[in-house]
Amino acid sequence: MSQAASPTPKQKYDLNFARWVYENVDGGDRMALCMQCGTCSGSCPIGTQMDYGPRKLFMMIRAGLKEKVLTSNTLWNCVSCYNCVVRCPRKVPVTYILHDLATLAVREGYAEATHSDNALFAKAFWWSATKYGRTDERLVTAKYYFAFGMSEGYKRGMANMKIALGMVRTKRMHIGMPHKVKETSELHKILAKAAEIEARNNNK
Amino acid sequence: MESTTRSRTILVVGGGISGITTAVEAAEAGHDVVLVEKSPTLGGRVAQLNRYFPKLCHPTCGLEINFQRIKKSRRIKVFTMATVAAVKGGAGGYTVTVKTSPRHVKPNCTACGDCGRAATSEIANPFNYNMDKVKAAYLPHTMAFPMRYVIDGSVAGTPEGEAIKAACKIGAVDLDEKEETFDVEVGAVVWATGWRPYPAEKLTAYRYDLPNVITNVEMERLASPDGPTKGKILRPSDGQAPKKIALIQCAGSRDLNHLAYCSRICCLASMKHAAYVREQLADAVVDVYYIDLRAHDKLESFLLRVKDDPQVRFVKSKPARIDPGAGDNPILCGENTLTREVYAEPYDLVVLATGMQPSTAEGDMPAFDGDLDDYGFIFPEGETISAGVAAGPLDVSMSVQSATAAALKAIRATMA
Amino acid sequence: MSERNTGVYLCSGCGIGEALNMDALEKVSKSEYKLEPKSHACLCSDEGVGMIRSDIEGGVNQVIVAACSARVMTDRFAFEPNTLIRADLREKVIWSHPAGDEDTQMLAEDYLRMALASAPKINPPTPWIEGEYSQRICVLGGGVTGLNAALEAAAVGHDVLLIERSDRLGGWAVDASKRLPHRPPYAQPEENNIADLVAKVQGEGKITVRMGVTVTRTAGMPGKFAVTLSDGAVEDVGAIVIATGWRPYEAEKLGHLGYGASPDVVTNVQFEAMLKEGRPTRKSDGKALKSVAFVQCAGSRDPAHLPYCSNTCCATSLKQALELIETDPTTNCFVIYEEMRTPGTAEELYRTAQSAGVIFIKGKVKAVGSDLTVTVADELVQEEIPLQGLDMVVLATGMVPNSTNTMLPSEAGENPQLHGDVDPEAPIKVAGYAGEAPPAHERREQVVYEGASLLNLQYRQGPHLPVLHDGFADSHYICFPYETRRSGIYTCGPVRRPMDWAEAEEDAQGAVMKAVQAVRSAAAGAALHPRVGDLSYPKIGLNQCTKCRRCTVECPFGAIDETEEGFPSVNSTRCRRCGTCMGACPVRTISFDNYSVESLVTQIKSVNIPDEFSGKPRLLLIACENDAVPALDMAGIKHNNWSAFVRVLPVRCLGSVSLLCVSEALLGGYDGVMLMGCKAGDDYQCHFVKGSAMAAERLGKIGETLKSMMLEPERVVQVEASIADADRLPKVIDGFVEQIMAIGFNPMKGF
Amino acid sequence: MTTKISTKIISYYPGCSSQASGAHLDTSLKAVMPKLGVELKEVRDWNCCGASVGHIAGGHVPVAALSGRNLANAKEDGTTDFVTPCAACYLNSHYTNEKIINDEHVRNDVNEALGAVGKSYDGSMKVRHICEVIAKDVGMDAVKAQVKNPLGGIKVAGYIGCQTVRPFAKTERGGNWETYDEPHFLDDFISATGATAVPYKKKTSCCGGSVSVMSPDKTLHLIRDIVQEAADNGADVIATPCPLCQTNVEMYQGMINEKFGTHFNIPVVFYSQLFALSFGMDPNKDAALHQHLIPTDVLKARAK
Repeated sequence: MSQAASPTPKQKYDLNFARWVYENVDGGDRMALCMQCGTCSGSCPIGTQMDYGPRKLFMMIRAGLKEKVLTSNTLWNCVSCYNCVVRCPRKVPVTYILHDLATLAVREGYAEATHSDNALFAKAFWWSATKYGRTDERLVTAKYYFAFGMSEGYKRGMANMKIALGMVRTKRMHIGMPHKVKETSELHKILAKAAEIEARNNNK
Repeated sequence: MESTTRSRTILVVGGGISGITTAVEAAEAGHDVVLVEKSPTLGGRVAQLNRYFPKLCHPTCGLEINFQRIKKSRRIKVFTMATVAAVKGGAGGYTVTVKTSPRHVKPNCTACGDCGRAATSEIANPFNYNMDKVKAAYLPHTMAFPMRYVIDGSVAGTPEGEAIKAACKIGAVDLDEKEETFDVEVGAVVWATGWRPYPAEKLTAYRYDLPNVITNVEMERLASPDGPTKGKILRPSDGQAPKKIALIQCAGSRDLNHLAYCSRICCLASMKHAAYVREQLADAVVDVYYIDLRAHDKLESFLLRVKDDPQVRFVKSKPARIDPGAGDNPILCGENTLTREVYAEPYDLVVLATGMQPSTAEGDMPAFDGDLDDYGFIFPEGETISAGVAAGPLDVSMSVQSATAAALKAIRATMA
Repeated sequence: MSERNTGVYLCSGCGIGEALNMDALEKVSKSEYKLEPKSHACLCSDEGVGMIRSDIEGGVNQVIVAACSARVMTDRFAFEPNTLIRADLREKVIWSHPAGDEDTQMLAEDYLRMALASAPKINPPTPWIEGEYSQRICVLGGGVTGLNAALEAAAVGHDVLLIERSDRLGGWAVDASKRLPHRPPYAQPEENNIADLVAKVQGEGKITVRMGVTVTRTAGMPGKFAVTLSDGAVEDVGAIVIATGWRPYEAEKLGHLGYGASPDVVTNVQFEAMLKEGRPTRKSDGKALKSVAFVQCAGSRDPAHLPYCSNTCCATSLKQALELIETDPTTNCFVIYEEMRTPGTAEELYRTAQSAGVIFIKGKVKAVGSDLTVTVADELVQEEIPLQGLDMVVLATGMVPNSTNTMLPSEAGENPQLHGDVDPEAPIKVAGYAGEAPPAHERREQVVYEGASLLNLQYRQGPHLPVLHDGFADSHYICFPYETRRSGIYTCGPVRRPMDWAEAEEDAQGAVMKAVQAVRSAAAGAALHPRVGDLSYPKIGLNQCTKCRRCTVECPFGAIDETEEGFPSVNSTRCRRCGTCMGACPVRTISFDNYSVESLVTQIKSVNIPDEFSGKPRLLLIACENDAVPALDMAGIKHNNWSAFVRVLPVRCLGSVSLLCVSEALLGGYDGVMLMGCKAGDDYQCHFVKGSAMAAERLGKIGETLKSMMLEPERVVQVEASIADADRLPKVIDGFVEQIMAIGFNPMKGF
Repeated sequence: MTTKISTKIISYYPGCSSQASGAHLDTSLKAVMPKLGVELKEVRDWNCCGASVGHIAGGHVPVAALSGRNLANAKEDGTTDFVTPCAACYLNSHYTNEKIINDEHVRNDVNEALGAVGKSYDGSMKVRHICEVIAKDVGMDAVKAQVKNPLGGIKVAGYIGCQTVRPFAKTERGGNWETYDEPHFLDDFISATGATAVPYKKKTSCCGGSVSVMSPDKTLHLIRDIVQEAADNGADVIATPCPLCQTNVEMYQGMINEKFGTHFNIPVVFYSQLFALSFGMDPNKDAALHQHLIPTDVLKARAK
């Protein structure tokens, strides 16, 4: 997806944002085929917790309501179950589109996005994945919890302490040095290059 | 192959409303017609309908007229339990191989019913979409034409079979009857092979396996005086009259995972079903779940008539799935797209408006060697003549229109 | 006709022999009618039929078969040209009444008597064939539908007269850009091939094209129509196909959608013409179109305008949007709709338009400003949204059928016209049964037709082709879409139903199919639908005619005209043989060779009427053979029983029932009479349009007659029956028997 | 008796969870697969696939590059099948592989990134879920042939979760090996061990995935329903192929009991652990039944 900032509609049904989404969002081209039947929002396991749901979100994209779309909690409540994807009568890859819109929202710095659980978790996750080449659930969770700030982090940590200890006891969470790939430098070279390409793509 | 002998005879494949229409229209213009139907009687799907929209009149009325026309005409030769095995030649001169499967009852049957009384075992009743049973020796239905009994092959070689044979005073029972094939020379072939309901079990999210989830064609039988419930709309699980019914539109249609096209008739058929329910059950509520309500031309007024009923409600939503609920009540889950409400609504009975799939879709028509479109319809073009739903998703009136046109095309072809 | 020689054949098969006393039945024929019957254990067997055939060779020319219902074994008992009379001892006797029962036996004997009694009154019909018949087919309208109709008729060997009121062929298609998709994969607009079509027609030798003329009068009947053109020419044709198409709904009436507010608010028809000329620009300032809104249902589906859906507007807007996007992919196209109607394979076009970027907004248009701001109550975004910066607004106006020619004033003078449907709010008025016929305007429903009639039919019942409530000249019958109420005249294309190009092409073929049948049947003196091939026709004994005009008024098909002297004159090839005229005639001087008041009354009278001391009432059930009789048959097939006191008399249509049948029955001692026929009213099921309505109308007047006979009016009733009433009718009949028993026996008995 | 199977070598990508929450899946698979004639050749120096959140912080090319490196390494190892037991790893690796095949931009970008260390990848590996390999390549007869200790009488609810079958199981490139709503492979696995697969309609209901890890408050009710139906249908254990499902459904039962007043305590195991047990292998060393938060005594008791 291009990271060049997406255009902001000047009025309702200004199609510049919709067209940008069609072209730049993974699966966006098929989004044009949405006929507003509601199957996606209806088949979502936690659709009730979404403010708009994918179906209405897509209509709002057409209507040019960019800000509402990128601050929508719908982006963050996707559990990636892919029910909507396989049931959509128009074969719109809903999940992929939501993932990319989420990424877009974070990139364009909408607070609702950058402060979402997912964004913080993703940050922690990516840190571990790229630093060590493997994700260390223990470090990721810790980093994630404390991303909410000291006290909140502690609260969340304690809430799950019982589980955490259990995991440790059953050797499903290890203490000590994190697992990592052998060729860390090789991986870092690849990722650095990849980041460079990503940036280059964006300024196309 | 260049045919030398020209034939003015027209072969019509399929004895539903379209095939019947093509046959009588061509015959009444002076052409001989061979009508081939794979089931034991003519009438096809419309014979299984309770009533037509928008007049709520009975399809058997029009069938009676057409059957009379066939009876009066000396030009139409009808073969039931017959299919077309092969077609050779070209316009003006075809050699068609017809294959008949055993009826186990000879043409001299008088439909006196003695065999039926002698039969003891029962088989699923195809006329009622297997919702009830019939004796192994049976008259397909009271409007059956030709009015002759059918004996199920299962009784052949059994004591019951012998008893049935013995019961027939005029020796019309032939349990040893075998499949037969014969050729006919015709000048034109019209494909009026019709449709079948899209298999509801393929709509896994709609849980057709639940007792109180039925299809629209089953609803027709439930509402029909000759149906499994003698015309009473009752839920299969407990035989109780439903108080809250959901009609789900586009169950398969307009869905790239199933039928990519719109079946055209389902919306109006569901309006008809709403009318059935409200006619019988004064306090029942009917909820119609839809994407777009499609009522073409004057049928709009039928839609409006149903909309006037406060006990028929409309929800713009394609339900996402059905969950099993307490008391065998299916729970409809989805999003109301006009209110954004995500609902989980229990119903006493859910009717899936499954679409029409051409009988030719699954390639079970070896004799037809022309091109099918992506959906399996036979697009009428060049030498290929198709009529009714074999050509596309049409309602009855449009099918008859198409079939009447096909008769003229066929006459042209014989003159080619 | 040679000396009548009647053979009587009784069947004892299918349990008849076990349930009934065959000897007693034979005796009825022998002693009462002096006809020696032959019995057989299975009359429909080769042996049984062979017996009858050898008798026919031996001189028998009228066959009475007392066996099963006339609806079965028709291929076995087929002895044309000899007349065949069938008495139903199976379905209507032994299958619907207890075996070995005295009353069942009496019932069977009476049915045999009815058959025997009618025999002398039934003659083999001699068809009406007179003079020259034209095989030529007249096609009215030179648009897509008419051009196809002309080519199709020519292709099956008929000469064609093609009449177009304008001075060019092709109709709207000439001003249209592309066609809607109609062939697989149904996804893309198709090239407009109207020019080739026109060329084909002009190159076809069998087709005579007359442009710039209209039809000023049409006289005659199928096979013998004389069509007069505005230039005075008179043309003989055998059948007429009306393909006068449609016109757009008047945009001037769509002010609420902004029409007139700006030159850049146009109709889909105007926009189509603009597209044909290349990429359209703003009418106001010639600027390029960057943003266009298409407003659906502009007039259609609006009770204040057109109550119906015009079918083609949705797909047409999609096509027009696609044509814009094709020439400039950056064009913003908005389709504002309430229900997106792309039925059948047109769903593909919907998807094509979506993937091309067309935006669909579901909701009602609240207002269209002169600056082209369209305010929409957006139902999916759930807010009212002003669509701004539009360059053009296209109103998808609906189709109005050209069932009249609005370019001409309506015919001079009063042209009363029967409405296409029997309207309950305006019951059909027929001449009273006493005194003078009321004036014409009281005698008929009035339907004000805008403009001139298309054919100016010189029919007693007016110049117009009856239309349905929505103004389309469509059939009332779902199973028979080409049935009009003027024999030999068929409609197709958008004048029949809103339809697109491809459907109209096919519709033209269908209508031509019917026209071909019409000319061929006419020449053979054979009836058209629904009594296809019936050779009988109404004969009127003018010496007895009182010129009461009831026959001319009541004929549902306008088959009977009036001579200068006011006598009825039958146009036989217009006639559908329902017998409504026969039922209407107060002096019963109208009859068919094989069907007459007399043939009915003799059957009624032939029944044995026991005296009241027997405790056995007799009721007459006059049943329409189209739906009621089959329903009773099926009741029999299901072994549903009903009272054995009832005698069923099948008739062609309740419209053919003369009140004389009823009064004769009561005078003859029947205790009650029930007329059973098809549904009347808006959704009528009568196969002859208004036969059952006419019967009801007449029955309404029998009250006085009954009073004068000192009889209770409750003794005569009419009930509606559908063909699916096999379970209901026995109850209805038994209910009537109880009702009559409650009233008591007919005091006339035995007089 | 044992049926002789020709051994098939596949590249095995265990995924990060194999070294933590999903360790017991890895252990049991490594124990049983050789018996089923499949040699697991671990992808050389494999790295994280990016999972379901990587793109948010990382972006598309880096995430694709992660899978790209794994696939490239596997390719260098000279195998044809890139097989993983983890739903999320399967989803990401398969998706990236498809992109590399079908989208030349992605193909070029990934190869440019890999090029930084002299690697390249052309999309020629077949990315598969290990359950597909067991269901299609191995087959149930081969599994049954290994069963020395049938688990007769044990009632198991087969819970598959989402990403093992959605969205790829019913696609051509995905091998068309299962349906979305009514997959049967897991019940086949269970039955093969001699255990009883109880009727279970929540087979492919969602456990909340990573959202459950992040914000269980949003999704606990989903897990409750999943456990509830298993309980209602009398299951002794729940079996699953998905490491995240296993963790979520197991570790949150306590929290669910607190929140909804239920009394769930149903062990949640992997099909591979049932295999190991039924193959008569060591309940801990091979089946790793000791690595559960909810004790698996009902199974351990059946160890031979």
